[in-house]
Amino acid sequence: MRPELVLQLTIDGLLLGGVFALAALGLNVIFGVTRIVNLAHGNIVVLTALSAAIAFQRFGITPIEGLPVAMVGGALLGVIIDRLILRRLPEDAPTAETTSLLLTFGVSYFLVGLSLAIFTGDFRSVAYLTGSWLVGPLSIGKSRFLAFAVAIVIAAMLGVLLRSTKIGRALRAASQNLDGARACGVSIDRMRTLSFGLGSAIAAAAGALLSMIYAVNPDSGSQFTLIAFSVVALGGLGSYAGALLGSAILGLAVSFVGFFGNTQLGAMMPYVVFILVLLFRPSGLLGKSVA
Amino acid sequence: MIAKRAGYAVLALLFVVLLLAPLSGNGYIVSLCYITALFVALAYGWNLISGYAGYLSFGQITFFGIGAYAVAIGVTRFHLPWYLCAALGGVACAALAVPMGWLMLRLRGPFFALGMLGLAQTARILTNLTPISGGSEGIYLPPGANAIAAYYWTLAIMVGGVVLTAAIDRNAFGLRLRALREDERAAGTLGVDTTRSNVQAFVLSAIFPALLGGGYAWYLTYVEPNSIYSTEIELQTVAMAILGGMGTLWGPLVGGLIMSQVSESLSTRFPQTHLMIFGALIVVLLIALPRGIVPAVAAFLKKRGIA
Amino acid sequence: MNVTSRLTALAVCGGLLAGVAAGSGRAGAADQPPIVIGTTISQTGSYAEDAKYALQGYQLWVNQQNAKGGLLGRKIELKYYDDASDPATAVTQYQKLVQQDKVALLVGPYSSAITAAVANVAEQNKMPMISPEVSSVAPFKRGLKWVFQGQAQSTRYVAGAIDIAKQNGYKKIAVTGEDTAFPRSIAQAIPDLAKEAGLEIVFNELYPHNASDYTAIAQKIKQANPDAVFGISYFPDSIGLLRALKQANVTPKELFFAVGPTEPNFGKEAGKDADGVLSTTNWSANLKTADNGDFTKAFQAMFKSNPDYHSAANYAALQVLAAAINKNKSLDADKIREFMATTKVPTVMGTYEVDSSGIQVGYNSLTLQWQGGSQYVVWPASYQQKKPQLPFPAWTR
Amino acid sequence: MSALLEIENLSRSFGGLRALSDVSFTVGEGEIVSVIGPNGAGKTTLFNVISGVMPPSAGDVRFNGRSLVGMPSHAIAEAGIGRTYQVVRPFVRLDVLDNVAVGALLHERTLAQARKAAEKVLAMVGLAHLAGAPASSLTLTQRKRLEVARALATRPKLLLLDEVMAGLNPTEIDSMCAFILGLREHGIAAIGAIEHLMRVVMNVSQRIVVLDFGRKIAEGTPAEIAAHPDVIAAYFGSELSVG
Repeated sequence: MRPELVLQLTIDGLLLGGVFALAALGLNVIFGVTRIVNLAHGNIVVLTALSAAIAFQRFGITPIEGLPVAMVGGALLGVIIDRLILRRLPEDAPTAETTSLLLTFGVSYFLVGLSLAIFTGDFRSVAYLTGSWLVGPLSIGKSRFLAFAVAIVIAAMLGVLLRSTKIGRALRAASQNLDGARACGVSIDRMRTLSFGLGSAIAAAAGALLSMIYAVNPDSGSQFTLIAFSVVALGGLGSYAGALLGSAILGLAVSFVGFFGNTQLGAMMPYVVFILVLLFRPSGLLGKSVA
Repeated sequence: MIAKRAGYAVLALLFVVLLLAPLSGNGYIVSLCYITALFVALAYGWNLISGYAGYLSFGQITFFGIGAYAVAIGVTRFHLPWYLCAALGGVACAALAVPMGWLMLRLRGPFFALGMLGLAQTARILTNLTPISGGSEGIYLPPGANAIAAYYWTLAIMVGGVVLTAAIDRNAFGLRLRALREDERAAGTLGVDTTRSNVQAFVLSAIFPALLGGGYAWYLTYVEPNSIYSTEIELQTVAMAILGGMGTLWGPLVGGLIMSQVSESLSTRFPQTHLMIFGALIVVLLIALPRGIVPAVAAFLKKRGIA
Repeated sequence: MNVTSRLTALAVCGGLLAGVAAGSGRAGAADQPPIVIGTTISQTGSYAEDAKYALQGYQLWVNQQNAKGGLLGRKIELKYYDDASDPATAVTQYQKLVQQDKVALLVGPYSSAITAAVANVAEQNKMPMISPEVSSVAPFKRGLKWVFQGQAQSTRYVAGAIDIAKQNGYKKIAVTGEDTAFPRSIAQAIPDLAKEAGLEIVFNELYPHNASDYTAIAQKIKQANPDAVFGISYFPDSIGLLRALKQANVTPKELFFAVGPTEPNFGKEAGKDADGVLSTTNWSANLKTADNGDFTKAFQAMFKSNPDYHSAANYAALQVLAAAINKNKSLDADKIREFMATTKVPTVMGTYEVDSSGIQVGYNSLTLQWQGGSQYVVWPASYQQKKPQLPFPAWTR
Repeated sequence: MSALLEIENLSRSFGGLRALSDVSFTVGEGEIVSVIGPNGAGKTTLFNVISGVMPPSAGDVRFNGRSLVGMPSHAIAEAGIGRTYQVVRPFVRLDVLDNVAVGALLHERTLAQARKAAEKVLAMVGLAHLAGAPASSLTLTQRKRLEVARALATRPKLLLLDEVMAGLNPTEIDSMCAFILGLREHGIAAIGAIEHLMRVVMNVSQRIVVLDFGRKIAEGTPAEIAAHPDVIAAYFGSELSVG
């Protein structure tokens, strides 16, 4: 086996991991604080990707230029979903988890329908930064590299935000111990809304960047949700370094298994790794154990 | 008391109508009844693991797929009668569900739900890769008047679902499951073998989709991984059981009857926007009646002193 | 949104009741009720993208024919439901069309998988049905009597790409594609065709439906170092594969994607990278087939876009149906079936002709190439609009 | 003859924190032992380990001479150890009778038989009149009783009572004391974990084990404990001043 091939597969895997990480970071923020698996997460990614494609094709706005607008839009959507829908959920302890899961399932259906009504069922993508830099025998995809870099920047910014700001500390408190945080005067309601806004803004950023890598249509959302959740489970809840590590492992698994085994087995990796990790290390690689 | 009697009368009438529906000779009515019975029966199966044992599953379609392939392969490759293959598929899934349940039930809450979803995706890809399944080309079954036989098969399983659930409502196993759903740790301390009861529920709940998948293959006359391991079928089933009322005897029936009609009407009347409306409907109903329709109606009747 | 969704839900419930009430009072207005033709179309779900073009083909023909006075002096109405790309839903809807809506005639839905399921409805009700969107021959090999293939067989899709490789002396071919029924039926035909042409298959692996990534496939193809890459792909995976090949800097001399790039959208989504890509169609605007010029012009006028081969095949299916009705001067199912099974009919697709199993033998495939932002027929030579430009240009063009 | 329950060098740590450290003591048949110690002394961890909710980090628990380590909690219940939880959590969507019937199922085959057995237990704890009520409608006192009833329904030889007195008023405490003393007549041994309420401890227990920061600092009869200098320093001092 030639070393440059292994290196190339490693680069491919890591860059793919960057793509996975983008989809996962926002979900991690939301799940960490609210313990809600937002099944509509992938739909927000796709909705933004489709908007980015239209913005590029109609008005020549590149996804990078549109990134701030996309993030504001995503944040708004997240806040709306929380305030208008999830907030209405009666605090009925035994079924709250199930009901919230089902609510986001309804929201996800709705967003698929909405995207279909706006964008039709066409697959769209942005033909921008599609090439790669050639370094000797190696090739590094431009848009993937960008997605990878943005994922790391977002993870780092989240780290700083959570550690060094007042809001961040409140968010962390809320994600670690709801009752404790409430006792310390943190408004859980506000933290929930904030986490939905923040998480959805990141999902929107992911969508804008992914539009340069994949062609998506309104039905593509659930794939991103599932991959994002695999990454979160693998890396550990609430751990942003874990999310990066988890996506890197998944990316490498898809890349190497796909190459040396079979692409179909490679495509199975996110699910298989997800189940195995949960069975043998339920708290994820870097997560704290959940009582 | 009056309400209860009225309820049983409606049920009896419904059953007679369903039983006699094929006599109309109208293929559309048979199809509609088939789809309704299919989803109601699927919802009863799902209700056992998710409603009674409290483990929300998004992956029961795995067993549905295995059942469908049991019939497709058995009929075309081994020339066995389809119902025998469907029954064998049920037995195979029951056996498979024991180790699978033992493993998967160690996951909790959303992890179990999405773990099962991942399992279904894995099963789909593995089916693609297995030569005997015909891979992505699928398997064509002999065409003919299969719908009526598949319908009665499905109807029988649906009735079986009602009877089994009614029995569980009244027996020791059911009480153990309900205790587990409320508080697994406390139930364990009270002597409930949590793993065993959960695995039993998982196995029972796997048999339903397995048997139904067999009928589905016969009904459709064509199986192919993407339309058999269908996330859509899975999620619709879940939505129906939840809207009717999880962990209740009549929830799957009521939810399935209502939702399959609503979903059908929506898709024919609003081809462009029906998904949006369906999604909104789920959200609104969940907010208004978080425990589902059946418990809400029961509470309403109780308040009025009717039941 | 919450309040509105509550209102929407209420409106829906009201609407349903109103619809039921209205439905009963509609019939019997004219002395000659319209001839209703029933079908389903995947307006949502995984087939939605291509199915749209298919529906437009039906709609255009119905419009044109009504402008000419309809059939047998009656207007024509197309009744269609969204089958959501789900075969079981489609079966119910075909039953509804037959039993409830009492449609006079059926035409096929989109995709092989759905046709395979609804064929049984046509068979049981003894209603002849041309299915223009089934290119796999497998469904016909189980003895269907009432269903006919209205699309070119899938094995013919690659003939041009193979011939072009042979003419240019490209020896080594890499084959990949989506592992679903239709691409697989094409991919399976390639080894034999390649052998006949003296070409060598150096790589052959399919990726799953909804594949999350194509990087590994691109790397494998790169390692196999082929002269030509054949991707048997739909639209989204054509884009995904194209980008992955570009990013991995795979540089084949011939790049062929079976059907994805045929869609006019491909140029928009792929940008400059589209140039040089070969693809297959079963129809082109410059075919000298029956009414082809009119068809293209009318299509552009009605939908403000160009038709693709799905539109043409669906249009052609109704051309054959109309020929059958006009010939027999009736809607008699047996006579129409007999006509469809035995008669050659000139259509926009070519000459409709089926063998004893109902498999299409008259229609053929053409090979297209994107050149300067548009597609041109490059094969066969008899229909050539432009000469194929080969080899495929370097990515750093 | 060996004791009913033997706890030997039992330890349990969470991360770096040792919640239970090298604890040993025994309980004889029909004996009532109190484990006392301030909040966080390790009483609940001790119960969790004995009842199989969590495994010990080191040490052994033997019941009738058989080691319980590694057994799932339902098997421990089957062996004859019942327990209540400090934070009472009835199965809220079941009625009171069925809450108890869950425990009775351990020895009864059918639901009807289990319900009949549960009725008897409910009569014992004075909740018979509430059998049909939803568990969610009970008051705290009633929930405490229900918790005990559920555990009794498993027909234990040893009952682990985690803070059953907490939150009760003096009359209720007296009747609970009488109830616990009555257990002896049924041949049931008990370990009660109690934080305060020295009066109760002194009256009810035959022996007392004192835990502090996960260690056993004393063991003996009520009289011995009351005179133990370490206990007075670590525990009674504050208790007496609080009153």
